[in-house]
Amino acid sequence: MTISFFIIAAITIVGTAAAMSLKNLVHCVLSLTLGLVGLALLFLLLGAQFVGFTQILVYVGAVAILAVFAIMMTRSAEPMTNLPPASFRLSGVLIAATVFAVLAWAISSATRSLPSQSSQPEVSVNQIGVALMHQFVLPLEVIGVLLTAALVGAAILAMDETGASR
Amino acid sequence: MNWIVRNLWLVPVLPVLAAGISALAKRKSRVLAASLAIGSMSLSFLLSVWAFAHVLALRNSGQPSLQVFNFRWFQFGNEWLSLGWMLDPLTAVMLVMVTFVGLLIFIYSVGYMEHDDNFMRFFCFLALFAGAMLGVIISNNLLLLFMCWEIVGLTSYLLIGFWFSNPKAAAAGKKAFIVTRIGDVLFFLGIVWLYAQSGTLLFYDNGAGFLEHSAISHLLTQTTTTGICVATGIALLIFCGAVGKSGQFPLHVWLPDAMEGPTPVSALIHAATMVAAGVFLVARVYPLMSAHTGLADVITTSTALQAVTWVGSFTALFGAVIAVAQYDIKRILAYSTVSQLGYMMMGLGVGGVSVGMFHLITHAFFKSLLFLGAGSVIHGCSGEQDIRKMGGLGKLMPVTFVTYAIGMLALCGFPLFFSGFWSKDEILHAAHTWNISQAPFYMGAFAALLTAFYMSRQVFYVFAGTSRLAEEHHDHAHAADTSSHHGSGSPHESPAVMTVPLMILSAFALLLGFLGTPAWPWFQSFLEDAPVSVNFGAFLTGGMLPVMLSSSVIVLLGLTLGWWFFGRKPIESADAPDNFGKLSPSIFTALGNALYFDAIYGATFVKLTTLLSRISDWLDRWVWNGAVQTVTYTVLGFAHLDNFLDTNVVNSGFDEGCDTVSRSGKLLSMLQAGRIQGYLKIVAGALVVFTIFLLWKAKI
Amino acid sequence: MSPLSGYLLLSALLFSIGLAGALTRRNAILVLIGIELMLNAANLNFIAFWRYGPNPAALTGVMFTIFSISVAAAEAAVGLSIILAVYRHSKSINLDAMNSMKG
Amino acid sequence: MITFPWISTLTIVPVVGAIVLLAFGSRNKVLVRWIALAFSFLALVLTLALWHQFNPLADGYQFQELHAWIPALNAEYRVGIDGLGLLMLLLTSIVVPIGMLASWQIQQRVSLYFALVLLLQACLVGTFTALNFFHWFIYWELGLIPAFFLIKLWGGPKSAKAAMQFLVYTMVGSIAMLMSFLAIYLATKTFDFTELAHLAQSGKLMPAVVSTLGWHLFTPAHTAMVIFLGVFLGFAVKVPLIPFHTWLPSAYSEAPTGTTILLTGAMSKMGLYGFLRIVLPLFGVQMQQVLTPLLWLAVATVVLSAYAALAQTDLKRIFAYSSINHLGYCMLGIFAVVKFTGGDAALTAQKFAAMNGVYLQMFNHGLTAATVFWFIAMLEKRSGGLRGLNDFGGLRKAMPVFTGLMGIALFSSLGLPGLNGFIGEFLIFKGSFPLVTWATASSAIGLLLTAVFILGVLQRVFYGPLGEKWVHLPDLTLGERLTLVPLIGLMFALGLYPQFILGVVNHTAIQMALNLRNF
Repeated sequence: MTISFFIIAAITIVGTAAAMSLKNLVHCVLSLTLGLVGLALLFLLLGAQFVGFTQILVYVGAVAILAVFAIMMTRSAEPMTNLPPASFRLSGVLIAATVFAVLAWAISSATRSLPSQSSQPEVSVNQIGVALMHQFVLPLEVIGVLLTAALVGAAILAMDETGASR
Repeated sequence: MNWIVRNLWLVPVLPVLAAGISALAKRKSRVLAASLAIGSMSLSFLLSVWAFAHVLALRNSGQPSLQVFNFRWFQFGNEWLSLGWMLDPLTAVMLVMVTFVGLLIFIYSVGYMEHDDNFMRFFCFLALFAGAMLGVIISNNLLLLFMCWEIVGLTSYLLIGFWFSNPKAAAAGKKAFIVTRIGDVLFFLGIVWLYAQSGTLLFYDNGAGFLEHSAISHLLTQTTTTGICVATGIALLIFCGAVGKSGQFPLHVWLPDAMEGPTPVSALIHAATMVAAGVFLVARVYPLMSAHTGLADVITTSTALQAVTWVGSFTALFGAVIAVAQYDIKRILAYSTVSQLGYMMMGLGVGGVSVGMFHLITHAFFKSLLFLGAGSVIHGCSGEQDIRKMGGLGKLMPVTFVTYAIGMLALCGFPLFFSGFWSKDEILHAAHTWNISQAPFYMGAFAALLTAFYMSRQVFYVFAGTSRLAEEHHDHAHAADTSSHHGSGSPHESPAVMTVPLMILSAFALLLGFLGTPAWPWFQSFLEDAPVSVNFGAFLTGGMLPVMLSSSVIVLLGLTLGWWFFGRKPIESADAPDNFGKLSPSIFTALGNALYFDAIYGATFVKLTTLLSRISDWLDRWVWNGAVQTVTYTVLGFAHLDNFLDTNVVNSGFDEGCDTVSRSGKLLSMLQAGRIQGYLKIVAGALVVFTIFLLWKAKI
Repeated sequence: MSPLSGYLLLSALLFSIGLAGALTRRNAILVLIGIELMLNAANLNFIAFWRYGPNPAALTGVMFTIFSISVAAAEAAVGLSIILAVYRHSKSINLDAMNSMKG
Repeated sequence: MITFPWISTLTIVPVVGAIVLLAFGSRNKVLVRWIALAFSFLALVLTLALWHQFNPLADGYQFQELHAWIPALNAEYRVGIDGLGLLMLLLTSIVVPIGMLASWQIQQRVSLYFALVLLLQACLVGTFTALNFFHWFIYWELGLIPAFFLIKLWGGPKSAKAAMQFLVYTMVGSIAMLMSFLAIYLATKTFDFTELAHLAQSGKLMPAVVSTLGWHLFTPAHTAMVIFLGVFLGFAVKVPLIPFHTWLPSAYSEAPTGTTILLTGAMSKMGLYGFLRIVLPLFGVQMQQVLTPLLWLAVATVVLSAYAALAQTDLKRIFAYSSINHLGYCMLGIFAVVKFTGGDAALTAQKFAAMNGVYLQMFNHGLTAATVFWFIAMLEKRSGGLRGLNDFGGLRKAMPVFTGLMGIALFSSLGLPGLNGFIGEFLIFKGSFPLVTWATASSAIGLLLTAVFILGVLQRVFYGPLGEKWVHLPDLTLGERLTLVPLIGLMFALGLYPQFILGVVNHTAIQMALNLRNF
């Protein structure tokens, strides 16, 4: 377990925790992007460079920005006025903590049977491209259709009602 | 089969016809009623005399004196029930006696009842009674006899209760009918049993009748499961009928109460004819009664006849004993009749038909004479019946006194001249020669003594001494006898229409005895169908003389005793105690109340019947009805139970079910509260549960 | 503790942080971000198992992650446009207000 | 061969009368009554015509009519009469006019009352002439309905309860009977009385019934006995026998007197007729097996009802118990006839006597009881509804003719010779004495008790001092006397010459008794 893993992990955790708990939404999104970058680094650490860079492209580049747009358009940038009641927030955190505890317990009890392949598998984008075109061609097509549908749906949904109606 | 036998049915039918016409007649005329009754009675009397003459002629010409005429009544199954009538010496004698005495009494009662407003109804019932009585006499079929027997019972009920507004008379009538009905029911069972055994109820049917030898011998051979010979059983049952009708010992209680009826009724029915019907019945079925399995020649009386003798002798004694202590003039005569009937039964038992019947005939005359005499006494004393309130009538009513004295002497059996002596002597003689036991003879003799005693007591009370007829007596109007109110206060002689019958009857009371004296026993031979011859030696033979002497001594002793107690110094005031009674007051009062038999019967049988009736009524109301009620209530109970179950269990159960469903529905809908995070939490919860479950599963 | 269990623990932690965020915040956008985060945790898992799995050459893990990322992106786009439509309609993106689907 | 359907017309005439009355409505009460009377007289004329044409010596049934009705069920409409049937028809056609005359003073719903009476007559005629169980049972049940309403609507204070008890009691009995007959029908597929009688005589009836029922827990004898008891219960309730009679006193005393006349005169004879027509030929063997208990029932009916009559104070209840007593004698006669005598000629002759006695007693009791209740009705009318024994006293002074005629009727019911009551009782006693000696001897007590309670009535109502409030009681009117004369005349005629009836019914009695003989 390398020291770098611990540093990146810490960064990701701090970023995500801050994203979830800050009052100002913009700050949340920014800390979220930090977390996501941490994640990408983890992918790289694990040897999946292509995935790491996709992560940065998609999440950091697009999703975060999209979130900021959404925040701006819904005028929820001003600081949060009233927080939800303590009991509500507490129950949420509590349930999340139980979920984490159960998962951790599951992971720790299952370590014996987990495979421990320590060698770094070499994977190149070429292999990924070939796999996409051969083995995973159907999912690729489906993803294409899905993305276009999402694109059209998002556009219609976000379109200004009044324009369409005139 | 000459005219009279074929038309003998006219004798009973004429009076019945007269009764019918007077009942239906619209106009209430006394003359019509009286003339109809007396006319029909005299016609019957003439026919009876003709029949008597016919029988005499037959006897003289040696032909069988029994003639029968049967006819078919109705058919059931393949056999016909046939009825009929017969003419034989017994019938002839009874016919003449009944019609003659009846005629005299009819004439007498015209005078006696002249002031009574129900005059017509009285004569209608009297005529009906005479018809029924004559029917009993001539019938040749036990069933026809029983039918007329019951109608006789009905008319006696109607006549006793003639003055129905007087509750005592109504009760007496009812009592008479019921007590005689007890005897009649047993008689009826006897008839039915006889019919079952012998197949016919005809007395004589040229060989097939049940009184004829073949049927009798058949009956003798049969014995019931309990061992009594059938002939005896039937005879005893028939005798029960006679006991009921003739007022013998157990069923005698109705006769004294029957004195509530008008005096002519008592004379006709309760002295001469009806009560004699019982004796006549025993005489009529004598062949059956006397049938016994013993050797024909030895006169060993059959058990039935022994029973008749014992009952008869006991009743004779019993009646005489009670008569001594009576105060009502008619009750004395009633008990005397009970006693005399006991004599007749004893005569039949020990001596056979002729002995019993001779006494019956003579008794009919002098007893009706006495009753009519008593009637004229009551008529004279305007309704007074208590001998203590009379006295000194001998001088005031000479004719009644003389005739009454003759009747009294005949009844006591005063030696030689009076008919009672000869007939009673026959019975005592027969009792004396009875080979079973001498007890009846002694009881008969003692009864004769008592008879002389109480009759002399009565005569001295009524006719001797000074008149105790106190003045206040006049306003004390006896409810029933208000008819005889005359202007003059003191008692007086009755009118001719009443005294003439008295004289005729007294003549007969004297002369009739000579018909059956031992010297010239014409009457007995007439009945026995035996040739008759005058022989004065008969007195000496067969112990006849000592019996005659002893009975005369007894009678004289009785009379002197009577004179000693009552003739010497008759009581002065009405409420003075009876001279004889003073000797032993307690016994005297007991006898006065007829040894409390009425009270005994009342306490036992009457109470038992009312108790049983109350039980059966209770049984009806509670037990059977109770069963039905319980059934209905159980059914109703089930109905309510079912209703309860239905409403509470089934119905509410279903409602509960619906409520729970709707409540749980409401509960579940709370989950869809619209808060998205709520859903997410639930999903997270589910995730946690599942992972735990999976891990748990994996670990095992 | 093997490196794989470390990554797994990390992804579990990230997943529960995303869940906590989704459960506690009332702003729809932030809930969306939380969900995005949970998706990323899952991707981390894929890659970790791919890396330490028995047959890394099969590329399944990587392929799966790629597809998952593209789907997540599509989902984020549609989600945000829905939020905009809701905002335009009810002027508020407070999650409690959106309960018209209540039972 | 087209012969005039006498019996069907006789059944229909009262029904037509009822319809005419109902249609007529109750505008004019007097006219309604006369029309009703006219119809019942028409029925009487028809019955007399039947009586005239009836051939007393012919065997079997006469004036027969046979029409298919429900071929599937083998239920034909078959009617016919023999001596017994004719006698009962005559009785009904005499009793119904008396019943009508006795209810002359009914005021409310007059047309309905008389319509129901006529319907009841139709059912009675039907019951006495039907020869097929199917429509016999219909008449039997139908008869209950008019009787129920007659008691209920015009009865006394507690008439509803009495009517209900009457209906339910008889209904239970009839259901038991129906069950048994269904069992028989299952086995023999026929409802016809004559066929069933032949089967029973040849001894094939009961085995067939037992085999079809196939009750395993009962032996064949017990099954047959159960069937018999079902039918017996149906008729025992109707006659009635002692344990099943509690409906009778309350029904008779609560019903209007006109209806009581119908009940006691004709309806009580349905039970006896049922015994003679159905139970005797079909269940002879079973009856012989349980003869002693049956005899105990008959003796109990005779004696207990007589005792109960003594304890009553209401005139109607006294004569209700008295009719139970008289019917008890008929039951004694019937059970005596059943006794097995193995063809002994003498005893068979006794059976003929007993059977004739039962017929005569049925007719005489019907006539006498109807007349007595009619007198009670007249007494009730005069005294304004009073009929207790203690309410009257010394009426003879006020109403001599009434007392005379009622006296005759009472003495006839007492069984005085010379009147009609005696001959019937004599024949029953003569017939049953040799057959069932102990039963006959013990029921002789009944004769004595009848005398006691009837004389009790005479003494407490007619004799004794006249109560002051009855001084001005009106005696019989000419109309009443005219109607009573034929009845009293009939009593005397039958008493003196019973061959009028015996001539007609004797042959039937022989046939019935013989039919029992050969097993």
